[in-house]
Amino acid sequence: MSDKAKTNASPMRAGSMSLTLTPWIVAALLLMVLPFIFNNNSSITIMNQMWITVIFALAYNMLLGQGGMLSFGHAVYMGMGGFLCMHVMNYVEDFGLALPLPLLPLFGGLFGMGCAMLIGAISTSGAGTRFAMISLGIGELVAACSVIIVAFFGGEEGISGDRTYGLPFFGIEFLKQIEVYYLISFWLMLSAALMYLFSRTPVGRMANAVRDNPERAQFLGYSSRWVRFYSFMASGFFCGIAGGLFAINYEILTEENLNTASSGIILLVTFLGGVGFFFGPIIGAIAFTLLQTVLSLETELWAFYAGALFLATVMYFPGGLAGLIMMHVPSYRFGNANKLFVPYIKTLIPGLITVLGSAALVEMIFHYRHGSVGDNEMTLFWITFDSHALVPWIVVSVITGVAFYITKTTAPALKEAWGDANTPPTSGGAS
Amino acid sequence: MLEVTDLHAYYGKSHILQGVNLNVQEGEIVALLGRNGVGRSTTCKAIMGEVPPQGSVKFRGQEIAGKKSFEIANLGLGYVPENRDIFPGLTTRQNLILGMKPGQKAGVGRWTIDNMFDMFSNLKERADVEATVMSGGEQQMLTMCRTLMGDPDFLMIDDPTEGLSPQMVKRVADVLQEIAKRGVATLLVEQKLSIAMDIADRVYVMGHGQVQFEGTPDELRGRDDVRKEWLEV
Amino acid sequence: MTAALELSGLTKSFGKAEIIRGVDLSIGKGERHAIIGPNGAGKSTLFNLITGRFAQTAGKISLHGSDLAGLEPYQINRMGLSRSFQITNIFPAMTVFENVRCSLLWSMGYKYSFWNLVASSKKLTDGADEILEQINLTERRNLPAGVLSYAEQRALEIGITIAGGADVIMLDEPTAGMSHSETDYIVDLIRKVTENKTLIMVEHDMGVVFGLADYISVLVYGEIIATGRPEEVRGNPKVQEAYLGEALEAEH
Amino acid sequence: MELVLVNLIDGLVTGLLLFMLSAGLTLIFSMMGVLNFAHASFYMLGAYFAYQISIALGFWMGLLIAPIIVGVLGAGVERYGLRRVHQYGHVPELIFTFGLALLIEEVVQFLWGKNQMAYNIPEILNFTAFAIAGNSIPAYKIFMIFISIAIFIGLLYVLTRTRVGMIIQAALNYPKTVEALGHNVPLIFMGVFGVGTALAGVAGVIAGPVLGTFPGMAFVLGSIVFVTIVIGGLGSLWGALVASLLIGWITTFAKSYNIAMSDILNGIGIATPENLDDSIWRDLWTVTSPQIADILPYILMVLILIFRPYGLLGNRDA
Amino acid sequence: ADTIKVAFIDPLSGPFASTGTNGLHQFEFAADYMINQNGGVLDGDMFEIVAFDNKISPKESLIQLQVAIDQGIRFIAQGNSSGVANAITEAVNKHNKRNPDDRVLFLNYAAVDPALTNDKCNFWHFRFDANADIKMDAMTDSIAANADIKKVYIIGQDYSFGKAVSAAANKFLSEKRPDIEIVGDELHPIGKVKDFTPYSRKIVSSGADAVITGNWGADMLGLGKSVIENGYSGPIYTYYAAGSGITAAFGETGKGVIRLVSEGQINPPVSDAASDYYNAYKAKFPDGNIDQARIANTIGMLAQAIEAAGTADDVVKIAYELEGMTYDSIWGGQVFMRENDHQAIQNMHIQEHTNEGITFAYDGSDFGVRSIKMIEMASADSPSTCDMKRP
Ligand SMILES: Nc1ncnc2c1ncn2[C@@H]1O[C@H](COP(=O)(O)OP(=O)(O)OP(=O)(O)O)[C@@H](O)[C@H]1O
Ligand SMILES: Nc1ncnc2c1ncn2[C@@H]1O[C@H](COP(=O)(O)OP(=O)(O)OP(=O)(O)O)[C@@H](O)[C@H]1O
Ligand SMILES: [Mg+2]
Ligand SMILES: [Mg+2]
Repeated sequence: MSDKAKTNASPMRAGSMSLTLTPWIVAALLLMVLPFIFNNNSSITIMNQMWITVIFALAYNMLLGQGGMLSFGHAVYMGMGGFLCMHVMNYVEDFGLALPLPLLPLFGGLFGMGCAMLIGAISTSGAGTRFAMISLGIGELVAACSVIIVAFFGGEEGISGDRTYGLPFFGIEFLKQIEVYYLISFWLMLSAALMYLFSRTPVGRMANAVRDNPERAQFLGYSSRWVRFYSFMASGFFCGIAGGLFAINYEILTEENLNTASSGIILLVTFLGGVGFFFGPIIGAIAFTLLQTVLSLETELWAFYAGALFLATVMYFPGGLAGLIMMHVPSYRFGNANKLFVPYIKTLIPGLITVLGSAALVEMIFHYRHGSVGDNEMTLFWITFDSHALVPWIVVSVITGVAFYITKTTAPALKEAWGDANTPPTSGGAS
Repeated sequence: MLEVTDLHAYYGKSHILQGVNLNVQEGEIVALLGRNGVGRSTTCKAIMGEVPPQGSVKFRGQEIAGKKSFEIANLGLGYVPENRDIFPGLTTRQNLILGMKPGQKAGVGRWTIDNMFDMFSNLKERADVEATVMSGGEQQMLTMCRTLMGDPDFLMIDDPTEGLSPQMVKRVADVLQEIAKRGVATLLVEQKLSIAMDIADRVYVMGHGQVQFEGTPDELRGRDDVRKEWLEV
Repeated sequence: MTAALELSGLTKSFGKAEIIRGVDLSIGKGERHAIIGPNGAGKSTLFNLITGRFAQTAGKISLHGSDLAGLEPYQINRMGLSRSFQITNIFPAMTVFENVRCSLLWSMGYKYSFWNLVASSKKLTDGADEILEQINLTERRNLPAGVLSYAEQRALEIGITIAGGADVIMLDEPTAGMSHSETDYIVDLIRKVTENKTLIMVEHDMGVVFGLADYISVLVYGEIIATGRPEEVRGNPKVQEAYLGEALEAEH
Repeated sequence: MELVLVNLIDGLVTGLLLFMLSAGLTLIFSMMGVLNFAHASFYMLGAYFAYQISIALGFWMGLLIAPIIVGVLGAGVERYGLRRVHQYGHVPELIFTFGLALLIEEVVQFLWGKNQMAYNIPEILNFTAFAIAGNSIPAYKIFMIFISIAIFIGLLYVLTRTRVGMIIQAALNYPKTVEALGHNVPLIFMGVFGVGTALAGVAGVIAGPVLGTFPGMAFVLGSIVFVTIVIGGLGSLWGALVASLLIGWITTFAKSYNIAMSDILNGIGIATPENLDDSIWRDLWTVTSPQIADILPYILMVLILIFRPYGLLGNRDA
Repeated sequence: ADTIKVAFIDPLSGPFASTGTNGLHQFEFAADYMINQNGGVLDGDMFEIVAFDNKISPKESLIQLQVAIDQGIRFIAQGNSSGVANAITEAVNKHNKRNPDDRVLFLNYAAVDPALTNDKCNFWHFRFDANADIKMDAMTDSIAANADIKKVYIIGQDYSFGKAVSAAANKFLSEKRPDIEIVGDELHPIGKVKDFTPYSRKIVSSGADAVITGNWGADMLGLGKSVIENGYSGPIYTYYAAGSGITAAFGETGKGVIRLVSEGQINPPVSDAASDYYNAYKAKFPDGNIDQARIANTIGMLAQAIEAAGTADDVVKIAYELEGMTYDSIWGGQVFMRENDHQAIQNMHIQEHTNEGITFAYDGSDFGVRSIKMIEMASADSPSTCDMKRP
């Protein structure tokens, strides 16, 4: 039967032993050389932000993707870890405690885990709406406390410190961004590896089982509640680490680290990357940081594009960006990936032009409507023109229209090529 | 009444139905047999439009392949799914009421709620209990009754006797014959060969996603080769 | 010798409806015991009471001599009792292989550990593959369990239940939805894996019941009206009337 | 005493306004089983459309037309967006509404700019209906009360006298099966979503003049609507009403009477620490009820979820 | 000639975008109108305002700050949210300490938390707005002068600024008019209150003759409208109740009730130069308002300091020039940058929300603010706890 052929042709065994090290080594190398490629301070600052978000998102996905628990208040654990680290940092400064800075995130992790234990004790008895709403409620409460309880949270100004007072670590005082970068990278590799391994342990596996069918898991000797609780704790721990790194990187923590907007964003980030794959949140964090930080340098409308991107992602790639990538694995495995190359170029380039053209139109409308009087000049894609003249409008519209038309006409060919590439080479037609 | 020609259906890339041909005449009980996983349920789903069908499905001469399932249902096809799909949060009675077509008035048609309760007294006892807590067998009865409430002219039943006690199996067999008597044609997917052979006018045996045998129950009894090849392990 | 499972004076009411009305039953070690009865008699409810899914209204349940009152299903499972469900209850998004592997974890002593890697345990992998072999699902190994056909899911359900190696196994209509030939196969399988174990089974297929059971209890309206060897029960006129009827002849 | 009466009325108005939003949401929630984060955005759209219409045609036409436009938009969103996402599961749906909320806010800013809109109470309702001990009760508030009650009755009728409620609930779990019984599930979903969003639109039209019409108005409303329906019990209209009123009154009374934490703590026998200013508990001791009034619903929700997981009048977990 | 870039780090998206965008326009206009159209500074160096969207997030602000520094920008302007200002001033201080080669100056044009020029002051931070205490000083002067006011109600947002306003009001009132009874003093959650009615009830029933609030944005509008609607008719003294749509939204209801304290007199215009400035602005941004007069001062003072220092790169030199600078504001009067704490001292105005005598209205309505009282060089001798460390 045809589906037998399919099963046999796929040697990938879900959750199988092939703990291949290659991606990890590549990732480590990349982390090491990236600062040499993007070597100005702002790139490093942005990368620091990215890696912190990566840890946070991975930790979040331990709940969402692996445990099926939707949390609306996860910023709490990262924030709490961060605040504690900030206090420890200040303690180090004030009392000369001999603590090397690189160990600081550990405190954050433990504190994050402690908070998770406390709240998990009441919230993990269910996974559905109840869990989500308790997390929301707690999130709101903690966020509200952050402005009321000034002693710990420092009000809306937050608390700040200076990372350079810790014990020098092999002569490194963490004065420079690059030093912080390597510290963060180290923790990133360590946390990611640990989180990955966690998903392969008995608790990690049972987290999946409980996500799918909590009741049945009970009849296999596992208490769904405890399984959730352990996942929650582990997630809290890594969130706290991310918080600690945040404290080191920014040397300030504020109400923003706890509020529900941050909690919401991490959900979006994780989803954008793809909850179904371990590496999904990594891609999501990178993409979102670029969007938020780099795109917002280019346009005020960045949130508009972000919203549109989220809509497009859920509608067309519910597996997130990681899902999009993984879609190509079968054709690659069949050795058919090359069949896709030409159709992709034929469709995606005009597709890209369509998207950029539409964005250009949006920008032009925006400029036309909201630009100051007399300021008719605008610059898009390194071209400066008059947004009140007719010509640019016609040019952009025509380019966009034509590109759209080409995309539309070449799309069926791509679809066909796609089907073609995903047919196992051995299978003889329909049966 | 129902005429299926060269029906294909896929789940993703797996080609489950590979050209099924069958037909059901007015007032007839036709059984669809085959091994587990051979695609009998998929055939029903494809007819009902729940799985996209390729090929032709004609109901009273009208092409219904490609129609939405509620449109098909409103033409007079009834479908009793194998998974029961009892609606949680609703009582037995509410589940039955949902079986009625939009705009259908209570008491119009061949069946009333009371008929159902008469046929299956268990349901009557549990009329106002949330239906999902009922026993497996009771749920099975409810699923069938729910579809009957819509007063279909043609009924597809997927494994109606599953989980029923021997006595109830007998009862269901009687009900099926009663249904036929009231002029409803039936396509019956059934595991229990004996029942199917007893009440069916004709049988189809499926294998490899196609119909491999067609004939009366008696003909099938006489064909050991068919039974061996397509019905036993 | 203490019985494997002992029920005394067990009752269960949902609101006003009394579903189980005082059941006394003792099932010996190594016995294969079938519970039969009309639909809605309370067989699944009885299972649910024993496995801790519901709390009993009154009465006592003891497993190997220890009282199960107030224990959660997972605690009962750890004491060596495993069950299957009448309405398929598997992990639909996980692969068939993982379904089985998860059911091996606790019994192989992995508990809530986060320092073991499941993949590096040959014992687990081989154990799971062996079960798959037994339930004929090796070919489906890497498919998500949710896409299996109904009967395949039923087989998986049984696989998950027996995988843990519990010594009391409870099966709720294991062959429902299976065709004759598959049923025969499953009966053989059940017989094989319950060698020297206690089996409690609900089943409407009399062929299966009489083929497998050492003892049969008949539950009608929440009461056990007869218990005994198959031939005794078959001959019992009360049972004939309440349950078997002429159906028996029809089956055979 | 008079003040209590005034507070009761104020709380009722706040509660009913909340109800208008949560009624639509609870309808949608029971259908999708998922939080519609864009609900407040439709509320905002209602206010903006009504503002725009009121400039040309006056407040009453705004009240009539704006909700219809919002409802049609909502139905469109269901038809061309949500319906597609629905098949992927709850989380994608939720993200969809999240993204939609972002987008709507941006579009509103794009069209109307970032400032407050001068959307005001219509002249004929801009008078004091009556006064209690010097506290005036504006006529507009009375008007709000009547509208909310009318909505409640209308919805109650639809949900209890028709099969729509049952179909929605059944289709939440087994849409295919419900369809196979002959019900046009997609149409019903679209209709319900449209009606739900239109209700949010009505709330926007009515609340815009009192609570302000600005791009952040959806955000300010935040998650309180979800909290309401969770407290009330998912999918329960009565629950939504009870919870809305409860929240309305709790917050109003907490704001009106300065209950200090120190009084409560002293009351239960804990003495104020000697040097409060140095104590790390200082901030806790000095908390007063108006400070925390708006987070009380969250506390209430967490408590309710712990002790009554399905909310006050709910009977299931969506 | 070079360009001298000023990084404008403020919210351009999200709920506070309106204030941020309006501020940006005023900066761009001031740089263009006052500097670039007059030939720039030094030998024709032009000003350029580079906008960075910080989404009112301290974290984002710090990232954008780093990006700005990397682009070689030496002047950082920010104003919305004292929390952000606090993060930036600390980050700038650390950055300048750790990277002596590319130091930057922080031009705070609107964050009014007194701490920024007291305990948390540093050499790199300059505040061009009057801080909350100074404004309150001016405000209470006006209240104290009004013998009809016997009872005052203080209400504010529950965060540092709201608390600072309350503390200052209490302090100044008890000094200036011990007979005034403070009939209410409370805080409400910031940005969370949807309906202010219960607060208004308390205010009305307390019999207050005046209300003091530090509220801004939607909280200001919500509180103001609700208080008036529920029967209060006395004055509401406040800091931020003009522009960004608030003036239009208050409209007739707020007339004669809303009084705000700010620097810079818009109505009646002080001079032709001021009128020209405003008209030119209007021509460029027809929907815009000049509601932050200090922005012109900020640009003007920076330019003056650069000229005096003879360099646009050595920020230490420029900072020393700014310290103690006296500057003639286009809005009348002088601005003096105090040496000891980098707090600008300038004339304060009590302005009234009205449609009478308004030359320059706000928000496309016919309402605007008119100066009804001026306090010259307000709080010039106010103390500061600042312990400035100079390089
Ligand atoms: N949603 C699905 N996705 C992928 N494959 C499916 C899906 N549903 C069913 N299948 C496969 O299609 C085949 C036919 O399934 P179908 O349910 O029609 O079988 P059946 O003949 O009704 O068997 P049963 O007796 O088990 O009900 C099976 O091999 C099954 O694994
Ligand atoms: N929570 C409940 N509330 C009310 N009645 C219930 C509840 N749970 C079960 N029942 C009723 O108890 C009876 C026994 O149910 P049970 O599932 O034990 O039957 P069963 O013997 O397993 O039947 P079957 O052979 O059909 O599976 C049924 O009539 C059912 O409707
Ligand atoms: Mg089937
Ligand atoms: Mg049962």
